[in-house]
Amino acid sequence: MEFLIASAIGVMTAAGIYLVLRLRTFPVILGISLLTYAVNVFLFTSGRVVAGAPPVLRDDVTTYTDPLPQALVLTAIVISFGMTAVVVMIGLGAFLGSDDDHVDDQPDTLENEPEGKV
Amino acid sequence: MSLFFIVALPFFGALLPGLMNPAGRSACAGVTFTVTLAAFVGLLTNLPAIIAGDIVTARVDWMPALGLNFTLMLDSLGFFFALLILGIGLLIIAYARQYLSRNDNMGEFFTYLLLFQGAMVGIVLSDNILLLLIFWELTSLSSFLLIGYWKHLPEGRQGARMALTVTGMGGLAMIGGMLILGQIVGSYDLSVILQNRELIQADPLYLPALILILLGCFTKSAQFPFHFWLPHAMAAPTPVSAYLHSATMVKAGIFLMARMWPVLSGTTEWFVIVTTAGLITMVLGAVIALFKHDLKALLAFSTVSHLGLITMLLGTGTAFGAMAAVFHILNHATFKAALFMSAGIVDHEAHTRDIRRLGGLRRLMPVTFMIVMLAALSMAGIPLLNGFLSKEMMLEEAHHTVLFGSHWLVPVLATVGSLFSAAYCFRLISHVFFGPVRDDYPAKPHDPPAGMWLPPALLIIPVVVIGVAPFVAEPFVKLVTASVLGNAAEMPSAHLKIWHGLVPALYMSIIAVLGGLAMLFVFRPALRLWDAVPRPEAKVIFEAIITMAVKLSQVLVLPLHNGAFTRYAAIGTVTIVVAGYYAWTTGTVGAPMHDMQTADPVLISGWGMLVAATIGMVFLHRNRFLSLILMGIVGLMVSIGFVFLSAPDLAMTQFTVEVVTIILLLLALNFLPNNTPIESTVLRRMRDVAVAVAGGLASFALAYYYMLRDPVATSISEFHLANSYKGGGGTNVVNVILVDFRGFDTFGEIIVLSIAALLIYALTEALLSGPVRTRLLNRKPDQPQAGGVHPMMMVVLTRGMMPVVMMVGFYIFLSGHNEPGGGFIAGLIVSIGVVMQYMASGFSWTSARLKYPYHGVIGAGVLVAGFTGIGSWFVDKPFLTSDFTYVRIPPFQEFELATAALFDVGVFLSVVGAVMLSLESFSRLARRKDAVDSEHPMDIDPSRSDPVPRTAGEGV
Amino acid sequence: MTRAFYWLIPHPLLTLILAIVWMFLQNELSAGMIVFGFILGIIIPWGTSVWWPDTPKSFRLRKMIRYSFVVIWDIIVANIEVAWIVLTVPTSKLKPAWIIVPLRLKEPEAITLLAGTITLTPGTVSADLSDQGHSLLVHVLHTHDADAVREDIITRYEARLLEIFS
Amino acid sequence: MILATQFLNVALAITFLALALGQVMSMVRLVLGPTSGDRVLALDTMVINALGLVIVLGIHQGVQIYFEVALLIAMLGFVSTVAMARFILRGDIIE
Amino acid sequence: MTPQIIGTYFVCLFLIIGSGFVLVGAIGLLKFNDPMTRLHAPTKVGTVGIGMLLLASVVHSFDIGEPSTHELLIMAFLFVTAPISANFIGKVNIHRRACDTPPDPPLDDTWSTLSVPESDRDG
Amino acid sequence: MTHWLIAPVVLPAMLAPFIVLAARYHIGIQRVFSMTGVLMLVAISAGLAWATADGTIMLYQLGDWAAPFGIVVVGDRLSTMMILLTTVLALFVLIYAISSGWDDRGRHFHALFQFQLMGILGAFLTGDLFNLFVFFEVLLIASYGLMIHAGGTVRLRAGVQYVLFNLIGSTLFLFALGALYAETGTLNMADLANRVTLISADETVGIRVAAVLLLLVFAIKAALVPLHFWLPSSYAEAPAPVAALFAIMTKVGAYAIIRVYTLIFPPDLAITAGLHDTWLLPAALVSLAVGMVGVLAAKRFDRLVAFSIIGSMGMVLLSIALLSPEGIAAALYYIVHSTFAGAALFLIVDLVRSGRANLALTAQAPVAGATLTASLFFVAAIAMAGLPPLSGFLGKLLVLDAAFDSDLMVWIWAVVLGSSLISVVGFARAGSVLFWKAQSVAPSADADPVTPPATMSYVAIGGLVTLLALHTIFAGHMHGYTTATAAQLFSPEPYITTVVDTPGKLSDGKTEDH
Ligand code: NA
Ligand code: NA
Repeated sequence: MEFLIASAIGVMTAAGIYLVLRLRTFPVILGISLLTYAVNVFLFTSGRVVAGAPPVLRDDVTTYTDPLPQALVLTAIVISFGMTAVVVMIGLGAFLGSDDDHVDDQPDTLENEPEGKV
Repeated sequence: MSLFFIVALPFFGALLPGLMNPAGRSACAGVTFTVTLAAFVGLLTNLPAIIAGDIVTARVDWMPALGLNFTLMLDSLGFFFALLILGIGLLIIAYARQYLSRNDNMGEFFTYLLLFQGAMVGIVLSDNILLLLIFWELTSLSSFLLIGYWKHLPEGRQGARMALTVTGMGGLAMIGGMLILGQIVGSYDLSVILQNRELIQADPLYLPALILILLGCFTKSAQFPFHFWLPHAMAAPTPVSAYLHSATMVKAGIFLMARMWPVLSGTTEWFVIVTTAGLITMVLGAVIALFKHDLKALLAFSTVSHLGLITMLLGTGTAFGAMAAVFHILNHATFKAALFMSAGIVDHEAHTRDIRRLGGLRRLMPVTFMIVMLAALSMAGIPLLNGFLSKEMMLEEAHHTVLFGSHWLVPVLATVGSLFSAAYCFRLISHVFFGPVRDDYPAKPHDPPAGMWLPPALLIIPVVVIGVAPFVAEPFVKLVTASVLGNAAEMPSAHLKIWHGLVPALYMSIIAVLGGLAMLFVFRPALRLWDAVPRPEAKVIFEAIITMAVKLSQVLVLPLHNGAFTRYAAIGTVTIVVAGYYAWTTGTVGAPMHDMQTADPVLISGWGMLVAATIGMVFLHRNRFLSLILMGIVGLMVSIGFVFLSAPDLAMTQFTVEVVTIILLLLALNFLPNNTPIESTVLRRMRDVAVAVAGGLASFALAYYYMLRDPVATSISEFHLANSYKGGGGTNVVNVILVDFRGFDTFGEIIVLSIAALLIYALTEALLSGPVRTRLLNRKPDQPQAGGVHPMMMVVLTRGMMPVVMMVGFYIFLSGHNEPGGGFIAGLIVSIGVVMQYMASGFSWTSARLKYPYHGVIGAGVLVAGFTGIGSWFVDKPFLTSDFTYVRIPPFQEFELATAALFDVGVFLSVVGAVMLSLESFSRLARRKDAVDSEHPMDIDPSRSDPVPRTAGEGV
Repeated sequence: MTRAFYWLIPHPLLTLILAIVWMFLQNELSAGMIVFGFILGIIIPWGTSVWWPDTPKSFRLRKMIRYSFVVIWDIIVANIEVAWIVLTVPTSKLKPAWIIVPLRLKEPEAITLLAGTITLTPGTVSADLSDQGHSLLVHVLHTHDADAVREDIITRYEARLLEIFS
Repeated sequence: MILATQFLNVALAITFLALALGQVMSMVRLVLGPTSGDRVLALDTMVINALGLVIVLGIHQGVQIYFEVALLIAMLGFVSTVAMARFILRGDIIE
Repeated sequence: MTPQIIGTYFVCLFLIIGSGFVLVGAIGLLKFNDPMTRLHAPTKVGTVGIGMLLLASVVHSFDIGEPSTHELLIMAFLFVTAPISANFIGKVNIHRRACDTPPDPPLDDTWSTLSVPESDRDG
Repeated sequence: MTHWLIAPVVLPAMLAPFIVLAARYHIGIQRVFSMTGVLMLVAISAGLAWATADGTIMLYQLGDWAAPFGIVVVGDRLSTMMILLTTVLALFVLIYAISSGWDDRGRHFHALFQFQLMGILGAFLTGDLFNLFVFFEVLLIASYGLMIHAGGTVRLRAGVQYVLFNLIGSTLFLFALGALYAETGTLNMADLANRVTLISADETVGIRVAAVLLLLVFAIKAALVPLHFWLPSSYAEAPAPVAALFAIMTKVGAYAIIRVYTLIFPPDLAITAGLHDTWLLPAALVSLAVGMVGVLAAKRFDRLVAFSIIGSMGMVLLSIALLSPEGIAAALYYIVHSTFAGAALFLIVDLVRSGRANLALTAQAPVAGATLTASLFFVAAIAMAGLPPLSGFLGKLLVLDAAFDSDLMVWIWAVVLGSSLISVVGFARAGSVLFWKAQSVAPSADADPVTPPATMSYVAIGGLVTLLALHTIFAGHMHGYTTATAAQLFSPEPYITTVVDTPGKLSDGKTEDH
């Protein structure tokens, strides 16, 4: 089981990195999302990984999975959701202004770029 | 007067000229003069102590831990230099008042001048070498301002930058040297350092320290090979040249060599480096000076030459050499300042400084002529003038100096230097003042007002007096020399006198003068020869070096920082992986603590889906919509994985967040191109694959390693499990951690979400009020649109579901503390319920029915959460301390009332507000000009209209 | 009394449904839950009534319940049929068809209910509505007699719905 | 009882297998397409199958704790399907 | 044969029926070669399949002594939302011309999905 | 119980939503609230710095839970010094933002500004690593909002890169936290310090990787080469007051490195040996070089300043990497200096910008107020380039002095002094082109008359310059304080015992559970 989880993390990380290295904003954002999944699972596995032992207290149960990483991942999911929303919006704003969704600065835009336009 | 005042007066005085600017030019000059005079008088009040051989000190602690303190010391050497600085300063100020034109900002000029003056005085009075360094660099900075004073002249700007660069470089080197010195001795106080000659010279770091310090001195004093900046600094107004390059700035290097003489000199290294540099500079400067046509350039190179002379004298390391150096410093300051000011007068009157366009001024400007002649002859080394005396001493010293094992090298070169020196002096006199009066001067020259010629004239007095009666200066010179020598050498017995007898120096002197005269007669052929020989042009080389440095730095830095995010990310990833790999390989790998758990078939199939969808995303990412679907599957599988691994809360959060994220991305994709073109090369893609695989392997290895091991001590979550019910009142430990144990994290988290929404809103506003707006309003959909904007079935369903969704949301909220759920998930559920309305019934129809300002909801959420936290202050508990109690109201069962629930209400509200504000902002972008606001939630409603038979002609 | 009742509970049916949903959610049947469920069933419609500006005038609950049983039975029976088709009929032999159901129903809710029923009962999927809402487009998975299917829909479902919403 | 439990385990295994196979087949359809409608449909099917997985997991582990998860998937799972379909139909999913 | 054991067998039965339907839904999705026919199988066979699993869950909960019926709520949601998904996917297929174009409606001009205002038609 | 320690977080956190809620259409009211809030923050921070100056460790247990089970906020010399620095900087930046009208060029400036402060102050105060992550995210997301304030395509493009790079950084942070938790089972810094000592020498890879990942996370924030690439364009394109405020953001990274590498992984800890000295020091030297070479290379004024920030961070990190009390003391002194100097320079960039067509380093006609601007630039440039007499020079001396015993001493000295020269040349070039050469350009006839900057703008910049001067004049006191701070960092026992041993809610049961 651990091998499967770890390899899933690895695959998601690799795919995430590959997409982050693409040239357009949209795949890069998807790549970041994949990285987020990967790291959330990683963070989750930093506690005890147990199937069928949710951390909800029951009278006759003594084994629980580690609740703390779950709380941390919850926070992380929420935060990365906010971040994703923001980067999508900023990327969209940049695209709407220039009709170009390259994530790298383009040489031609650098040349005659209007400085610090308000 | 306290030394502090002497140093501080120019600095504080520097504020005055600027303030006095409106009061007029004389007021500016007057206040500057007064300040300088005050400092000068203050200095003189210390004369009795100096004569008595005392050392005046003053000290204030500044950074005692570093050993940098405001420690001042006035001995005869410092007194001598301070006298030159302030005395000549007074004359320069008077001269400048006349020299500067009405277009020049006088307040600015005198401000800079006083800053410079203060820095110079600071150098010569410092008893702490770090403090000295500060003043040292301050002279570089203030001289930068002075040289560049005429900002509109490119030469001025260039000269200023050259001076700053070269002297600044030396200064930086000197920092290193001084710090080493201080580390060797254990103190940065000069008075301590000067006591430790043996310690310093025995230290292995002596040579580096020496070289670094000498770099500072040589650059400042324009010694070969750093001599080139000085002539270019002549672009400054003449008062500046006269001040900086005769008496002050260039002498700073000389001063420091003299100051450090007791501890640094006397070694072979010192001797070879300093003497050689001085000798070369002396000869080279003199030769170049002879062939310069610009009066100030000629004087500048002559200054270079004389500084070389002094340097050489200090380099010999003998007491006599030191005394000769001190004497020549004095003499050079007098005649050179006079010459500079006279050159300025000529320039001022004739409107040119080109020797070739001058001549015959003897009759037109008799007073100036007299001044120049006396000063120049002194410089040439003609007897009965002070220059002769020190030059004799130099030749005498040269005669005894053995360099590189050669007995004749130094004497011959010294004579050659003197010869050329005499030659340019003679050329100066004859080519400018003798010969016929011309009729093509740019302006008709005549003697200037007394205000202008008086200052140089005053300087001629010591030139002549010392020249005739050297014994007048002897006590003073010996007093200063004693300071230079310190404990390192005995005071030489020799006296200052005109006639020493028929010594070799006399012959050398005669050869020099006669040879100089001869040079004047063969000047034209020599000039042709000089012009024919190719020489490196310092300015060109310097500019080339700077340009090259700039180009090089641009080549090094700019392509790397060209905004290529993907490269940044690749470099970052590789760095992280490599650093992690290094940490791994340099550590020891612990053995696994558990066996692997068996993999359930469910897990395997889920894993397969996840991996397939992930890899699918990579291969199909060019189809953006498809990759979004695949991302949905990845998210779904992760959720299911969380369910499998006993994390229902996570699964719910992941799932709902996924839904909202997909909606968000779809809203954005509406504007973006639907496909990503192939742009990167195969090679690049292979690089990316390599980077990605490395990163993937790394995260795999880490996850696998950690999962099979336990923490080094019991996890803190045991406490949470044990006390969740007892202390937090809930059985869902995850929720209790979120709202209680680590409620502070959650507080931050909702703030992140709120900021995200505010940001998205603000950006939408900015876009909709900017140039993008018109484009947005007029944009056409990039693909054909289907009919049916608000499909009836969807509308009916969402209407019907709304109350149920609300109820489920409420349920999830309430049960959160004990079962999976909570405010965050409830918030998302309610938001999705509302979004369903938006999607079904349209933006305007739905907005019209939602009266809640989402800003307010967000704000209220954060405030509710915050005030819940603050509430605990009133029972004297820390922020976010929870409390709960069980209540029983029939017919309800006993239920729990917890402050944590109130906190969760805050979470709920901010989530709803944030999600809705974000989505609303996104969808506002898509409002087109021709969009018709719908009155009804659905575009088909048969109950509103009767059927119209298709065949019937009478239409709607 | 009646006015007071309707003032307090403007949507009694919805209130009832919500109360039942609440009980299901809580997985518990107790006095407290019932009371609380009804309270929610009253409050939530207040807050969400802006979403349904024009609700159907009449609705016959008892007929609706009977209708539900019919549909559930049809779902079970027809599911087996479709499963059989999926498993046994080769793709090449499959005879899909479009059929058009002219609507006598007027209320959006009724039409939605009909369309949902058609989709849930196997073999048919409601795909679209005509642009004025007077015909329903249904896709049939496998039939040799499209008209029979249409007739079936009209008599078996639409007729009942007409009664429910009249 | 032991027999029944064994039966249950076998039945659960079969169910898991069926759900997993269902997922795989849906995934194949998703990748094959060919139309966007097919892909959205495949996603929708996978969401519903996932819901099944959650329920069966609950039976398997004998806990009620996954009810809320299943409820959410059932209630909101169709939202992304609808959103995607709307995207294909109109481009703009909120107009 | 206690009620419990009978219950357990029922659970098994429902599970197996359910998984059968789930499988059939997926097979239909994979097997048919026309988007509209593909739509049939999962939207309802799958639905019923999951319904059976839910039923199994209900019976099982009684079996293990923690009776619960809230699975019925899930079933309700599933049955209410499935037609909407199907409707939308059908619309997508019609809009994208992924299937045979349906015949025109008898009473109205055209189908809602195909009724595109002139201005939008060449978007 | 005193609640002052949490006030720097709670006050802006409550003020911001209040501004959003109540005053979002009234810029005047927003300004009043924002300014009042910042003034109160300055006062509170000063009070806290005063209270901890004698070495007191202040502890605040959020939710009354004892560390390590709950989150604690800790005030020691270092954290209170940093919050005081932040709030003072914020005050002048806010004055500038208001006087220049920047705050009114987009929505929600003041709310975002307060949130930004909350994030930074929280990051300095928290004693919990995951909570540090949360505050990092708060300060980052607020910074995104401020960075793209007022929009504009170029700014948005830069913003995308800034956000994306930081998202990678956040991901890395979570990896590091997961690794740390897996290895130690705790998140509290003091508790971590205790627990890492329990790790045996034959299974160190886990903690080593965690430590190095954490270091890299902070290195990204601190713009350490080669993780600095996000900085130049985002700082250059950000609105001036925002860029000025960002001067403190890189310091958050530096602070975190100091904190983590003195408290949790102190230099004498065997299991993490070789991580900081092998990596950090050379990288810091390269940063310094790259930054200062960038100053020479820059073709635009704003880029030049951005590069100087990278260089100054190189200086800070190099001093930190020495991981000696002297080095940390020097680094802290330099941090204060470079924060004010960098902020002043960015505000000056704005003054220059407002009168010119663009910020290219080419001669353009001088504008109103050029003389005063030029003077301020001269002073700020001197400070940044590390020339006497300002604190940059003293800081440089401190760093060089601290580096005397390092193995890489020659390298350090060579790079510090060499890069200093390069930056001097770069700043001189820029100043001479912008302010001197401009005087040889006649103003074009069709140019719009530019209104000179508001007096309060000059007051803001002048205030920062004055702070630099005070930092110089009272260098002895400041350095004394940073030395004391460093000393406290290098004997962390009081910190650890205060945090871990102070009981909280249900602490009596603690012993039973353990
Ligand atoms: Na698009
Ligand atoms: Na573990």
